[in-house]
Amino acid sequence: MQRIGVFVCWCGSNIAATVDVDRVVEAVKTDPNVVHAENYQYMCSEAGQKLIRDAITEHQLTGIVVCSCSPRMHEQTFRKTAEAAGLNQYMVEIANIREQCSWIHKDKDEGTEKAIILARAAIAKVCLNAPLQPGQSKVVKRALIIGGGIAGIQSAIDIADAGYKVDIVERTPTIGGKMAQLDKTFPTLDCASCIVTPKMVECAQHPNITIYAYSEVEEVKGFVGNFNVKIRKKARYVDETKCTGCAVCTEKCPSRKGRNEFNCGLDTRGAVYIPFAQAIPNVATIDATNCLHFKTGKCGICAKNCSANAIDFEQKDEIFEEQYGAIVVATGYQISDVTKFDEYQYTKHPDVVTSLELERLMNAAGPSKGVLVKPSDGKHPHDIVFIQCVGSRDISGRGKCYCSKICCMYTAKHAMLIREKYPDVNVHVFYIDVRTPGKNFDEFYRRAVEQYNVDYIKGMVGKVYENEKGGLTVQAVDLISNERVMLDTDMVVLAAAIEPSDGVKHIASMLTASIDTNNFLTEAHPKLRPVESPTAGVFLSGVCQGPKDIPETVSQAGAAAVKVVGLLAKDYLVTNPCTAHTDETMCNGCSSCERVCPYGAISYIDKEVMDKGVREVRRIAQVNGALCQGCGACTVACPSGAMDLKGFSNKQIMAEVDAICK
Amino acid sequence: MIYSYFPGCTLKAKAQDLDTYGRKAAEALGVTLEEIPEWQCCGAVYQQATDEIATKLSSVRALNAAKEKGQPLVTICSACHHVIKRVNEDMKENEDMILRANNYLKFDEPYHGETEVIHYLEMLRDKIGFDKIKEAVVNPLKGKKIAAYYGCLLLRPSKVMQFDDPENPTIIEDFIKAIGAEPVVYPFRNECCGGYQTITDKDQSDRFANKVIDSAKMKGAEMIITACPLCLYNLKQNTRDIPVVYFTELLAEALGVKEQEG
Amino acid sequence: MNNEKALAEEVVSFSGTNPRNCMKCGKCSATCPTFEEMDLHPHEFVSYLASGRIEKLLQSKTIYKCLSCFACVERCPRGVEPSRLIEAVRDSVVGQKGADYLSPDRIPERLDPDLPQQAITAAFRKYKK
Amino acid sequence: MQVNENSKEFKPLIVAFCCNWCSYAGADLAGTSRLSYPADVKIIRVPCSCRVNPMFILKAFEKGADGVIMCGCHPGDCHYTTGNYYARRRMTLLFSMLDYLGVDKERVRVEWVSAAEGQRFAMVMNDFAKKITELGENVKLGDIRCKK
Repeated sequence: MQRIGVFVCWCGSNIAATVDVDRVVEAVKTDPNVVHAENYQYMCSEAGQKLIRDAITEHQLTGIVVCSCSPRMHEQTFRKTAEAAGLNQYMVEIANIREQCSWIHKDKDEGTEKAIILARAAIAKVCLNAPLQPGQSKVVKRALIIGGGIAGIQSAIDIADAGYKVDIVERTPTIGGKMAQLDKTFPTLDCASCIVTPKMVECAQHPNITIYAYSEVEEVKGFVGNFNVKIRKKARYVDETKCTGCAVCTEKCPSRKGRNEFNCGLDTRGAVYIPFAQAIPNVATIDATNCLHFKTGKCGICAKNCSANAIDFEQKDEIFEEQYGAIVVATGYQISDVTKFDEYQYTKHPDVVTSLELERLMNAAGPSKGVLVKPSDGKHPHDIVFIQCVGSRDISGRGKCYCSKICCMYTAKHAMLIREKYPDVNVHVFYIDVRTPGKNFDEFYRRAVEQYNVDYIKGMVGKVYENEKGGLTVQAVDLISNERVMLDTDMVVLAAAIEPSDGVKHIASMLTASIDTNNFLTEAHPKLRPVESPTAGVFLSGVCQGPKDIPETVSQAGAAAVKVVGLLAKDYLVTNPCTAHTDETMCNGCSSCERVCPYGAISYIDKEVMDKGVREVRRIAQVNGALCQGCGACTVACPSGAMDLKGFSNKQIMAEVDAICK
Repeated sequence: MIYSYFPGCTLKAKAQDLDTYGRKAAEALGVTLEEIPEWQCCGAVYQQATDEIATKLSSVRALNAAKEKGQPLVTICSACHHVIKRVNEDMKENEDMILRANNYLKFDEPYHGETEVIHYLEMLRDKIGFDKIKEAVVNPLKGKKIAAYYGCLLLRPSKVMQFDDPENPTIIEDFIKAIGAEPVVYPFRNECCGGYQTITDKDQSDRFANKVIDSAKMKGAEMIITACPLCLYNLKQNTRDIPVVYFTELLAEALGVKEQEG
Repeated sequence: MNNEKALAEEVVSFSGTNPRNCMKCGKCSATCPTFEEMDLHPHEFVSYLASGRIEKLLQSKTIYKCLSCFACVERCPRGVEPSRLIEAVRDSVVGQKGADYLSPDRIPERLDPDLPQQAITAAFRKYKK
Repeated sequence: MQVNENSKEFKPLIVAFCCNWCSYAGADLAGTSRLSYPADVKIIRVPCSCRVNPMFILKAFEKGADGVIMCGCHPGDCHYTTGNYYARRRMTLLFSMLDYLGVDKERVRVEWVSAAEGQRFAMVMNDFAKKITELGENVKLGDIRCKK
């Protein structure tokens, strides 16, 4: 038999005006489990709490019910009160007789009766409560960053500066990401390389940062504070510790057919290559699909020319394991497929390029050494057309439903840079809306129009086609004048939508982190927890969470780092004790619970159980208390009734139903 | 292989070439085209309004006839193909249409879009295979630069037609390669020739046709082929110096059956 | 005014498409091969109908200029399918008694011996009750 | 179904399962905004709508409830990401069995109410209570094992 105390709060007149608190006290006293009941003006006040503490000691209460405001308001308060009097804090239940009773009812009889029923339901529940202890789990003081673009770099540096070890796993041969490919950045027009390469160097030299480039995350197990991650270090066929980055091999390599990814495929590279001069780590990589040695067994010119003896054709992929307390996803973006929009002739005409390709064409380290030329004939263009929103804001199924956010600004940047460097080139921009929210952003765009005479035309382009002169004709409508526009031009630049990198879906499922229909990772709360994934211990940095520009990415990367540091600063994590648990004698190991668990908290073990005098080994579900968030999905999925939820057990809820329906 | 065949009114009258060469070539490739008995005109235009039903019934009849034989339904005329394919889609998806059409037509068994509708070109690509055709060619049209003219009806709306990439189709180009000639890709191959305006505004359709022809010529085409009688008519009206023919005629020629008695 | 709105709504409803999905990018007009022949353009059709106006559209010669080539349907980023709207307006005009755009007695003078049947059938389907 | 003769005075018994994160907070907001709904509605707090076992609902009917409503976060907004989707599927199954059990389908309802929708919460409860009042007293679901 439990010894329950009931405390009815007046909340001044908030409750007492509609609920006869004396009657409630008298009514609950008839319950055989209730040994004490009283009411007071303000239970949450210090005096009220003292009342509760004293009653717990005096009547040796095993549980208390407070009839007051919403548990969302003061449950914590009264739990602490109980704890202070030596009662387990989970032996407290709240009957919400303010928000869900006195405030919405006018009739005092009606209100009082409902309050009594709500109190009885709470009493019925608390009688079945069990003392619970919040658990503890250890925190490994090391963070993993997936992705080595500007987002990953910034998060890594911030975490490392706070004194924690950080590993960056990057799938390409170098860190730096998309930012390293850019020419200039808006709205200040400073050189992208000049600001990102020093950060890359800082990463490489930081004592707390380890870079695993040309590597991929293979498997993630464990949970917040203690992730166990398998990382695959792909074979470069070059010994990283020996390679000095002298690049002699890259010049001597006779195979020149490799697609130069760094230049968006605008030119080719050798089979052994360093993506760009400032690559980190600055070592060569052999791409086996183009390498003559791997194709024919002959060649080996690179090995002959390597004075450091770093070429190793026998190298194999290497898989190793590491423990982490927190994981930051910074997988970034890629340009979406523009070949689906072939009314713009991207696949048919070399002078139709994407904006990222234009970035390379304008970059001093790019295929044309920074001289803007037409890819078709290497000649100077005299007229350039930009088309915005290619594949963005598209619900037809061909593109992305969202606004890619950065295109308006980089298009204005391109237009301005071209007009600045080549005043003889006419630049037209076809836009639907110009979206420039951001510090100095609209001013920047207006400068392109007002100072640089960039011709902005409202209206999406309908078709681009090759004309008799070998150039391109752009067919559109100027929606302001409502007239047909037929423009002969030399180049067309498509501001293609951006989308999350293609590997992100796989990474998200390994992390059990949720993604939305566009493959962007979901944040725990869109406003209040924007850099956390709903999965504890997983944090989001950069475009993997949604389209954003460099300043925003860097701020978010910093924010994610702070959250990581906050986690790693703890030695132990306190875990919510209201978690699911299995009755071993009833579980039949069917895996129904595992399939519905959004947190991967359920695993299976073979365990010897004693059931009705028989000892046997069974497959049994096991809940990891550190991962379980207590939603209860598994409890209903369980066909044998073995799974239950502490704090909201089947019996407790049934008891509440009983009490209400009495 | 035996397929049900819907020739359509134009192929029986003004576009007999398209039909006869198509049949001859099919025979040569081991395909029998069985004309649907008592077929009726498809109406030439797919009516998009949601309450439209009367104009679609003849297509449903043809579709059901093919279903009863358990054969795919082959079309050649691009207008017929467009109409029948879209009506078939309606008969799969549009509950209201399914109910009303079946109530009216009272087949032994209600029709629910079961028939597979394929264009003759799709039959060549998917059922026979361009590789097989290449092997069957006896008179390869070597070195001939041929421009494919798709027009609008075969490709759009691509969600329903599922014919090829609507902006960058390759099926007729692959066909041209299979018969040994050289395809010419040009920008206006999937733009409208304006054929429907030929009765009401001939100037306009002439202008559009010239755009298509000039675009093909610019890329060096010596010949234009098409699957649409109306496109053929319209293009032919506007050019003297470049031949415009049906694709079936070239196929029959390449297979060496053109001059055979039908 | 109210009648106009009701008619516009009715026409939109049997067009089977929703002009309110439009984001006013103008790609339908940009891609339309007949743009120059039209007095009101595809994007205007969408805009007018989205705001419940139809009077001007009923008078427009655009409804007889649309080729039903479906370029706007294919390329609209919002799935609005303007050609459906134009067709729906045309249907509501030629559906009126005596409003045929094409009458059989005007045909012979235009008849060319090579003209395919489908052109005639199509013209009647489109322009006559 | 029994038609209660004193339907004017009939006070239905309604059990509402509300998820802690959205609907329970929505109910609190209805309270804070003083939006009234009948006192016949009694709320049971659960962590998530997916914690509601259809058995709980049947239990309520067995014990004499006239209507049971389950409220959760809007689809896509679940605090636990997918909980309300599970709940929705389970409830679909339950609905398919209600006829068989002899419970009028209209006595069970599923609604999505967010933490910001106090007004909606009150509206939903008023509407449901009205419906149940119209339907009158429920036939008590008997436990077959107790019958001799």
